[in-house]
Amino acid sequence: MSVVWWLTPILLPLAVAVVTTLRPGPRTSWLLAAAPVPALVLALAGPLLPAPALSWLLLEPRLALDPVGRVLLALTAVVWIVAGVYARTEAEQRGGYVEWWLLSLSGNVGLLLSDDILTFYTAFVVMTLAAYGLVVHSRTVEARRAGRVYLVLGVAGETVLLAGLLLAAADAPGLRMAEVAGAVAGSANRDLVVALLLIGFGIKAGVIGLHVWLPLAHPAAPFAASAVLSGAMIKAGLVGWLRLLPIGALPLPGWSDLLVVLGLATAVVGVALGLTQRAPKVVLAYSSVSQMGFMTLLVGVALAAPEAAPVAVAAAAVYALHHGVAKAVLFVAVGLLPSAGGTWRRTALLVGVAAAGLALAGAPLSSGAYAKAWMKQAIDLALPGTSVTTFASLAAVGTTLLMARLLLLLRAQRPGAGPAGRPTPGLGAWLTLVVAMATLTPLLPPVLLPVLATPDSGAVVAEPLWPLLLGLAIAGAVALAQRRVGVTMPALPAGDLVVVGERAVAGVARVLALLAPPLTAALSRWTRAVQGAALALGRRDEGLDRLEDLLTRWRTGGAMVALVAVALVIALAMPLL
Amino acid sequence: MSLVVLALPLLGAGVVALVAARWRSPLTLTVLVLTLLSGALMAQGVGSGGARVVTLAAVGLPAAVVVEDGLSAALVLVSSGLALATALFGVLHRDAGAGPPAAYWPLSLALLAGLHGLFLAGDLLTAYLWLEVVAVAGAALVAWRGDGARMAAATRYFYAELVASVTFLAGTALVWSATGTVVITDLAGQVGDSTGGRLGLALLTTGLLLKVPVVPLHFWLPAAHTLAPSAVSPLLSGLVVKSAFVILLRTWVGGVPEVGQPTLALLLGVLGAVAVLWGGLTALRVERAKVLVAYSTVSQLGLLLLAVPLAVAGSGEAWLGAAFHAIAHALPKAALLMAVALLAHTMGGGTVDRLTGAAARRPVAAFAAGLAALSLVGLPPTGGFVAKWYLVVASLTTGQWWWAATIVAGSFLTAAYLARLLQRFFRGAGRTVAGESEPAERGRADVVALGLAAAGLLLGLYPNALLGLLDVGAPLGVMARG
Amino acid sequence: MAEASLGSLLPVLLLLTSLVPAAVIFVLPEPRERARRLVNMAGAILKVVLTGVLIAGVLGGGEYEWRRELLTGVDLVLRVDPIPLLFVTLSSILWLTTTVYAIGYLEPGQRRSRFFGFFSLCVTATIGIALAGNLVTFLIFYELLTVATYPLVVHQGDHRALVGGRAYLLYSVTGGAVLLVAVAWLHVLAGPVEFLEYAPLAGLAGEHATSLTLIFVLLVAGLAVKTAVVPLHGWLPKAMVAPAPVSALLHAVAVVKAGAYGIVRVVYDLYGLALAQQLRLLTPLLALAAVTIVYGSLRALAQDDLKRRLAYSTVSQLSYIVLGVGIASLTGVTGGLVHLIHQGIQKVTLFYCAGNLAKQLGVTRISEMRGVGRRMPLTMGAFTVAALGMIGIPPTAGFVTKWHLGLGGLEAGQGWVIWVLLLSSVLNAAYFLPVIARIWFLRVEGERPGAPTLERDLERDPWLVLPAVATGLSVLLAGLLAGAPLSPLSWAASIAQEVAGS
Amino acid sequence: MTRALLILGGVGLLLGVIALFGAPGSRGRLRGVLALATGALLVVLLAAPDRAQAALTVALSGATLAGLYVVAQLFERAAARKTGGDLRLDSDPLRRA
Repeated sequence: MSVVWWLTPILLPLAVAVVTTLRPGPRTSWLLAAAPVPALVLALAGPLLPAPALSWLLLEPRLALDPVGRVLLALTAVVWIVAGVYARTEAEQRGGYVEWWLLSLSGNVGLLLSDDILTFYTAFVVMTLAAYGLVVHSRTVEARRAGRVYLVLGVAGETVLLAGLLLAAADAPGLRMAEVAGAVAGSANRDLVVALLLIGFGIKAGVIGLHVWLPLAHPAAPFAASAVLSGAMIKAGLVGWLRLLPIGALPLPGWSDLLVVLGLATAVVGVALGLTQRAPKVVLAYSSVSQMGFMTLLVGVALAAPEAAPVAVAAAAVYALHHGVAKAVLFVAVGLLPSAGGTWRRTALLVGVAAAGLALAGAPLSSGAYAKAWMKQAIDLALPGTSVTTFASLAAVGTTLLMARLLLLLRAQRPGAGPAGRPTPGLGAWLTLVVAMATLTPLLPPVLLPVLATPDSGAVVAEPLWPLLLGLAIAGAVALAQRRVGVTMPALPAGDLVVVGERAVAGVARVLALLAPPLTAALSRWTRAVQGAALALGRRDEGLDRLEDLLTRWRTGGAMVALVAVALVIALAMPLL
Repeated sequence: MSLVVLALPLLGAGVVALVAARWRSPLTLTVLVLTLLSGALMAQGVGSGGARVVTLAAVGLPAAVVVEDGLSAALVLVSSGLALATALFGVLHRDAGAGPPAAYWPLSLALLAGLHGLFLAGDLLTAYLWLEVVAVAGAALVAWRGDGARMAAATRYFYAELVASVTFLAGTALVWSATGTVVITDLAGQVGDSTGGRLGLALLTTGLLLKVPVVPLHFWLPAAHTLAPSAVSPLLSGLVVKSAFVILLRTWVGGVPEVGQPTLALLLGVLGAVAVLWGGLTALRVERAKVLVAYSTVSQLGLLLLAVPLAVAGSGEAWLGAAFHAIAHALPKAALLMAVALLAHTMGGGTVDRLTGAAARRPVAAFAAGLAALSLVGLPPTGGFVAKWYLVVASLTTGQWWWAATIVAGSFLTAAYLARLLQRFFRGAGRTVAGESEPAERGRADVVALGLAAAGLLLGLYPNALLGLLDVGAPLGVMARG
Repeated sequence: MAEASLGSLLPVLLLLTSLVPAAVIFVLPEPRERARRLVNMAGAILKVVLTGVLIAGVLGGGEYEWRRELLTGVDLVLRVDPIPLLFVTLSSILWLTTTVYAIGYLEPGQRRSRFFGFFSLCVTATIGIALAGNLVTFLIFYELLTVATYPLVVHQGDHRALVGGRAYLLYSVTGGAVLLVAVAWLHVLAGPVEFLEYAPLAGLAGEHATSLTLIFVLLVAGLAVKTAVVPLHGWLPKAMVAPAPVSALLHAVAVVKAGAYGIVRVVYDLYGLALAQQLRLLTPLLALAAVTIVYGSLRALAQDDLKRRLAYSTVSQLSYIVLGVGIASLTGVTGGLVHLIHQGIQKVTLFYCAGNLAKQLGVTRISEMRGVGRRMPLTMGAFTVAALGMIGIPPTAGFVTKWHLGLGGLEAGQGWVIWVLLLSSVLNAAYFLPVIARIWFLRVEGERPGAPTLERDLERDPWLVLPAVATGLSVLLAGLLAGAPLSPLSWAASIAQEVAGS
Repeated sequence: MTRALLILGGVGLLLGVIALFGAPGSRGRLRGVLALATGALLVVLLAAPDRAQAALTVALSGATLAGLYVVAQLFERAAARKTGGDLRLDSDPLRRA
């Protein structure tokens, strides 16, 4: 029974994939939304039954679900269910979209449930590769370019990650996450392993510098896929850090400072780059990058002081929950807006966007406020007296600005620009998501994460107020300036650094192209020479032929007889002399 | 038993010569079968009863000795078997439209008698007599119904054999005067440092080297073996070339190894190595398939000669390797010659290029040629491999690793020129063209060639019987110690 | 003669199950297709059944040895030890699938009697190599394999095939000659040496250290030719002119595996890990393998012809096994041994699919593979799984090998091995992922998204599709069920325990 | 005395070889064969350790050598008939075929 309980969340999507492949069409595409349900049930009900021992499968996989895991699993399930509803249009098209969608889901759920590094790594890789199918679904040139960048960085990330896991596992007594994390703390090449894990998961989490694939992938993918990508999948990077970094074992001042700085930088730069963009989806992508910065910050905080670790980890999980749901709401809304015909549908969507934007900015009583309150708790606990909280609120100002810009961009969009001829999906699922956004973050943590003290009302209402107001004020000022003076933001290409990256890769490829031919030519010349020499024996060679001709002549025969006789006489006479 | 093996073919030759042409081939075949049986009996006798030396003392003449040891028994058995197969081949394969002429039958029996005589010869004088018989019979067989070129080749062959025999006789006489005996085994320790004896040995060896032949005395072989009719060349390439070598081996390894140490052994080794490489190189370049096979014989004989320096240095494996190689080369070489003759007949031309795509046109003969090639190169699991194994082990045990290198180089060259031949068979033989114009031919003669090639393979799979036999009476027994 | 108990007859029977069909098929005239198909399938199935009996027997502690004196002091020995059984199982199963595939692949008029005759001979040689109890028996079957493979490589009979055949022969005969000298020298030095007593040479290290090292160099050089280790790999890409079934079985499993298997036997069962380390033989072996792994992948990157790219990837992947042999730790040994099986099933699948592509769609170049995924979903599905296995993406079999080799390298203190493995998997990704992307995500020219696929009957012939899908599935199962008792991994682990169990 | 005869025999052998290989026509070659035969006989005569055995061996080898001479003549005549005129032996028959 426990096998069914634990394995259905992972295996159901695969079963559904088989069904939808054999019987494509509207009748089976609703299963897309049903597939994540068991995961939600497991998240909410929690590990009622003990994890099964599956000695046959892979290499003794073990499953486990701690409170942090449950929060993230709940987030993942909710986001995948709602996105599933809106993914049906793509699902009915040919091109294997359904299989990649469900495979990614199964990988996403699998990595949250796995408790040993091999199952975790397997699920992580399966999710990454399957998501490629979602990114390139539209088969346009931009989609293929986005897919290529996504894949290159994805494979690089996995390879670096595998190196880290191998090095960690070499010293670890077993393959379980806790054992490996413990071993990393004490191992000789700890810094190398930590660096590798940071980079490996950093690519997935979109840390600044490694984030370039996000702004390309989101606009290219269908909106439901972007929702899932931003809402659930990039959280896998966070999960990896929380589970595998030696959090709580011993303070790692060096690494925690680096992460804190990186987190803040990502948050600020993410917003800055976002402001320069025109396409709503790209803006949202940069907003995701910046929000992930906060979670990176929290991981840094957790590494700073062991005693603050549990709070920081819980805070990070809750922040992920808040951001995931809010971002999903935004992506779905942005996706539905173009095809939203009726005025009240448009206004409802715009109001929803505004609500989510406020939540992200941390408006009082919103999920953002709660998440930020807990974040501040963790920061004050681990790094008392530092100016980290002020920087965090500054970033919140940036987010408010970004959300305001998003609203302006969406209002400017002409309705009816979306793909016509397809029945407009109902808003029901989206509305439930909005409700979930409002309720989940405040309610779920106290139930699931007792470690977090319920924030006092002041922290939730008063403190987040000033960044919000400041942000709105700046937004208003800029909007006025724009209408009168017409100054517009400089437009940066989406994915900024990637253009530089691509040129660099092209350069390397050209150098290789220059270098390779002479190298291979030299080598093949050598092998041909060897073979040539061997075969040269077979070619007609006048010199040898003439010699043989001479040898077989009658007179030379006679001479040779005499010669050999003399040689033999000498050879026999030698010992006598 | 050995006398029966000698008498049967000799008398047979006489009788067949008298009988009318129509009865000659069946009569010869029966004589050959009988000889084979008596050879088998002798081999069985030697195998169980051990080596025997029979001395036929005739008044006034130095004692004539017949050695019935493993080597002679094995060679007698193989030669009678091969002669039978070649005779069968002659009957089955209408070379130029007609079977072998009437003279073929008595001459082949005479040749066989001569060969047996040489294998069994224990003393130099008898050896000289049988050398004469082989010379005359061989040359006559080559010359039958020949055109100008074949007659020239036969004459050159005969004169070369004549010079060899005469020098051998002179050498024998000198050795006889120096040591007082002509029996090879009694020579041991007799020659010492007497100049006459050593001069005699030099002349004697020159004669043998001309007969084997060894490069540079190989001038007569390519023409003789190539232009000889297809029912004769297997005998020449397979057996006749080995007969002189047996005498050489018995003299220098059984008789007077101490005299040959180390300079003469080295000289013979060098001559052998030159033969291996030169034969191989030339075979790579010649145009006609039979010439390629002839030079392959020159190369393989060089390999045989390599065993002399090894055996003289006291390695039992060398004697075994040489003896085994003599046999393991005869069967596949004969098979290859027969197969090439058949293929040339089907493809209408003897040059290597004409044989393109032969695998499709005459698969059984092509397969026999392939199988024979494996033995000649010495690839396992054929008999050639066993011989090569013993020669390499011998050269490594006696520390003369350079002979091992020559053997490996030789087999590499053999692989190269035989691959050149075999590769032609596969060209264009990939796909059967819809209406197959020339249907694949299958003659009974192909089966003879395949049988001989398979015998070469069998030698590789079950070498123990032959190895045991060869070791009986070997100067430095291996099996006893092995 | 060994007493003719069943125990000693099984190994010979195993050989006969492919030797007898070879003889029969040679005689069968070309048009007798049904009879030939029957003989082929019977031989293949019987061999698998016999292997099953052997596995059960060995698990039950049975001893299977057939011995006959061949040369003075040297026996022809066929012994079923754990490592041979591993290789025999791989060969017999893959021979069954490849026979099915070849029956489907070869059309009438392609001289199939000759083809299947030599095909069965090759498998006989492979089984002989696997079961060889001492170096001489190994050498005999090793050379028989060269001889039996040549006619298959030149089967088409056109110029390209002959050039490929000539290159193959040149390398293999040289390798064989070098091996012969080494075996003879070892025989002279150490007398008759058998594989079974796990490192019988250990005692000789004292006074014969230099000659033992030299013999090792010669042995590995002779074997490296067939393992296509750089710089002796030149023949493998050229031999890709052979028909697909030949490339599949011979150049992915039998021929190249014989070399790698030989190295495994020489290092583990002849020299033994302790002696090999004492003579410091393993590090150069590791270096050679590392160079080949990277070089093979680099050259594969530049090939547009699919089979040549697969050939270079074989060159690289084979050296994973040599790498495993070089790493003298328990997990490293397991990694090397298990890759013996994984590389086989993965590469065979790739070659089946390449063959199907060439036969059904006439596609041989990667640039022509746009959107073939939807036109041949089953075959391309198997191709994708196998390609992911080559890269080492979990949960395929390739990942299990990469994990064990990496971990083994660390255990043996050769940390740099990880970077070689990872560089190679990145390179593998670089030349396999674009192919997979091209298969599934690029549209066939002129086809609107969502339009139904062109032809449905491309995968109607079960003889062609079944083997590809079966081996493709086995790649997935060997990875997923790696923990199962009879899985390749646990089998390799138990052998490693014996070989390197410290 | 015997030493002188031995040297004479050796000279005979040498002359025979030179004539056989050097002579352009068949008559020269046949004369070479004769020289060889006599040289060899002389050596055999002198080599025999005692008189009794010498006589018989000389007779026996003499007979064989005479036989060889006759066969040589047969070959020359047959070759002359086939090639129409004196047989040229110098170049390798393979080249002609």
